[in-house]
Amino acid sequence: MNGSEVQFWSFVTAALLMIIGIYAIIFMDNIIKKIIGVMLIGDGVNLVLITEGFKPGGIVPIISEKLYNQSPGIFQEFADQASYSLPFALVLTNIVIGASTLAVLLGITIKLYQHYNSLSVHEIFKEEKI
Amino acid sequence: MKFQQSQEMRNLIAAIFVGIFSYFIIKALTDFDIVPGVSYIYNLRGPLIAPNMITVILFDWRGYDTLGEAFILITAVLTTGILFGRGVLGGDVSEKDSTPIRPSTIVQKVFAAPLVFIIVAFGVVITLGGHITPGGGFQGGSVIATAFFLSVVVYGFKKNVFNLSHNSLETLEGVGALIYLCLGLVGLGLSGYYLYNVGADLYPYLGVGDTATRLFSYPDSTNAGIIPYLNIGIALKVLSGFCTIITVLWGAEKK
Amino acid sequence: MINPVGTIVIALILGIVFGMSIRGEYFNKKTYATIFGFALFIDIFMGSFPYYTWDIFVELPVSGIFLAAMVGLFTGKAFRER
Amino acid sequence: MNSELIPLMVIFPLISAILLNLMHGKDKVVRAYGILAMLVVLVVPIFASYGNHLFGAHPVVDTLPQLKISLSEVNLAIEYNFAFLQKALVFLLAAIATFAVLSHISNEKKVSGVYLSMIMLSIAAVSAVVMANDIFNMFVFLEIMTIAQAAIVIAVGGVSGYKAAFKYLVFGGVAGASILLGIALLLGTFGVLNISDLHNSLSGNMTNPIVLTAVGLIVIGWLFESGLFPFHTIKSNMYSAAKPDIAALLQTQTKIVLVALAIVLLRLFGGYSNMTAVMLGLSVGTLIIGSVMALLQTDFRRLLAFTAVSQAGLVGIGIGLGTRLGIAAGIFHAINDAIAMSLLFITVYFIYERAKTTEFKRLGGLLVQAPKLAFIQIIGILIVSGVPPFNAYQSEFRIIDATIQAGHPELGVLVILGTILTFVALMKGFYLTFLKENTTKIALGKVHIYNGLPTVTYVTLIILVIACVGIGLFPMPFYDRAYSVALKILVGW
Repeated sequence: MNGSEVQFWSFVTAALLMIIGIYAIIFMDNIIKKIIGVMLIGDGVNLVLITEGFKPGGIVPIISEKLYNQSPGIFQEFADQASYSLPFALVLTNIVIGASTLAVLLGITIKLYQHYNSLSVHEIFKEEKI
Repeated sequence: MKFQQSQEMRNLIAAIFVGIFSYFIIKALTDFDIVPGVSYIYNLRGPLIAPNMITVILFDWRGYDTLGEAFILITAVLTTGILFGRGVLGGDVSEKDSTPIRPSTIVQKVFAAPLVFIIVAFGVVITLGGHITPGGGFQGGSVIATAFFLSVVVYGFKKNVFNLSHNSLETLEGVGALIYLCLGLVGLGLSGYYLYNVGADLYPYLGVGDTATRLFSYPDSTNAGIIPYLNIGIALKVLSGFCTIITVLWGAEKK
Repeated sequence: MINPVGTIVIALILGIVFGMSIRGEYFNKKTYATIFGFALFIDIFMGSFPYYTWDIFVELPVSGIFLAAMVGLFTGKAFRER
Repeated sequence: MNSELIPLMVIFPLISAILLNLMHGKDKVVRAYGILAMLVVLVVPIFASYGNHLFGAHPVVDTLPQLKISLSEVNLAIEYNFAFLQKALVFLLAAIATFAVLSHISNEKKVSGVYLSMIMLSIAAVSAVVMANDIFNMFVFLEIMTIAQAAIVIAVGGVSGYKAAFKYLVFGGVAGASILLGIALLLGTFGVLNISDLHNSLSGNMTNPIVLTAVGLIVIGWLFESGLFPFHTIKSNMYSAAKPDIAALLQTQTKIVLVALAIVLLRLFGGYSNMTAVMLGLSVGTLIIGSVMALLQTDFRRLLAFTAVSQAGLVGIGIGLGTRLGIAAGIFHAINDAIAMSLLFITVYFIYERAKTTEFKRLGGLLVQAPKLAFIQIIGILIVSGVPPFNAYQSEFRIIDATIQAGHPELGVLVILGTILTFVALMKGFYLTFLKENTTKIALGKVHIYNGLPTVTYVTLIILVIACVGIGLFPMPFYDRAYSVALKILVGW
């Protein structure tokens, strides 16, 4: 596979991850599975961002000492070769957001399980009126 | 409408929604023409600040986003604390830790304690090398938190290798976040811009001689400014945040 | 971090901070031997990993930060046990 | 133009949040610092001068051919805008938050530092969302706001709070991912994150299908964050599970975020008539469904929660019209309604604190015990229903006017219908609480509702009524500014 094909299939994978996540949130009965769905959607978005940063044939956006000493002051060559680094930084942020949401959701799940002794949505949200 | 009925109707609507959503997502993502955009400028100017572009974006160009990110973690940690009784309205409720100590195999017991040492040291390396190599505060902090998880899993919470109480973890987290906030305030005070990268090359202004300059010579000849210190603050915060979350969730009473 | 010395000092401080919070009861001669063996191996394997090279006296092919953090951990643990 | 006080509106609450958390347990220190911090939070937006703030001091840079961007220059740093609208919204938020914090400090026997720190975090997050001129920064702080609001509800304790917070976080996760995917698509297509730059890039690319998807995704996020139609039950669950004085803060935050995000949407995608049509349609749905649902409730808190949601729909109608008059009236109504609904929530807070319940079947006959409270509440009901001397009248009238000017008089009829339904629902609540004979003889006989109340909260109510009357009598200074904001949105920032 060449670079752009990798990119294409990566996007398709991301879309599938998101769709599976949406499916899990809507149709699964188990709370844990719903939470996994939320996390899958977040991962899908992360994959979209990572793939946007991907550059076919590019290098890691860390300048080496050699490249630095070659062109002090002007880093045209490095910038031409390096992958797009902004999406990677955004992904780091989103990973932490996902981890935080996951922690709180799991905590609430423990509490709900202690109260209802069940993880089924039907059981827990039974009295809820629409 | 009762729950059961509404579920059926909801499922129908939801199926249609999922279909439409899938169509649009796949359609949008499969014909996507990517523009480098500002990333290119970041790559072009970034090497003047520090060699690792991602760290430069995280802590310099968009350092304020990272501040927000750190605070999401703090919010989540506090929220987990609230869930298990710390700071609820009407006084704290403390749940007793009733988790049994799990029996571990001899291999786990012999190797866990040495591994904890090595993982912590490795986490420190990743944190401090964050602006030159892949790594940084988040990664280093998570690695150190892994050591904590490992010792909790092997030795149980009460007798784990680290003797970190909930309060000391909270303090560590507060210190980490305050380092970040106050370094930002330094920039605000000196230049008028919050999170201004203050650490310009200080050594020429110190008036030290030639020997001293060689003694302090910096291998990559750029100056990362406050970025390493921000990394340290973030590392402290992330590691204590994750440790607090695992502490709280581990202590949840089983019924 | 302006220079390798600064990094090593900070690694030492962080090591001491974490070492202060480590309980002593799991450590005996065997574990210390394991730690030293592992640490030496990893240290040489990492080489000058975060590229802070110690070039004042002699070019050492080990990671100074890792070594400093290890020393800090042991120092902190010793402090705590005293 | 760089104003140094602008970041402090976010940074100071964040510092206070950490300090309050560290102080948790030391009762007197928390009380003293809480009051002090709220004073600073109130004062900073007043003294901050208008302008922009660049984080990290990275100014605008000329673009290069390799960027493939059609702009002549792009912003590198995160930028904050601070103008009259931002000042008004941040000050409104700070004021309502001050009331919430003071009510917590003066009413609870043991003050919770963690709880106050959560309130601080939500203040900081909403202020950041209001001021941010960077779409990703806005997303990050929206996530902080979501988790902090969930924490505020969780802190009340009880399973209903957990359930509300669970739903809120699950849907919040999906909505956040949806916004982020929209941002990712925009970033991939145009390569910039700054809203002004995106606005300039977008102006020539209105038919790009990827942009259309991004619009849809961000609109979904907007609907969730402002509690409009498909998500109305989630928000109303949150309001009714929280303590009523904090619910006042929560609904204020929702309306502020509604306005802030809608302005971003209009600035970026104002050219898409389909988007405003969707916004308008769902807002109308929210108004009608919210007020009908409010009529059906058997609990005063839930009734108010649905009323708050339906009023958010009213704000959405104004903004969704997409005309100058509509946007101005919508923004104006958001401010007015946040004040008025806070007033109602705080009156219900009194009942909740004394009777420990707000269910209608256990309440009744409170008029004898609390005549002043009844008087204030009836004023609040009149304000929310849009009766002339008060502020909501001025804005609701202008929304109806805008619907007619925009050529949709039928929407005006719907707005009037919704307002009437709201009035009926609120009057039902008032009747069942104050006028109906108390059959259950719940312990209210001994407790005098008004007499036992702390003066702080009482003064809060008076201040809110005065604010409502003041804006109602002199609406023009506010409305004119809102109108100029609307002009700026439509013509260019």
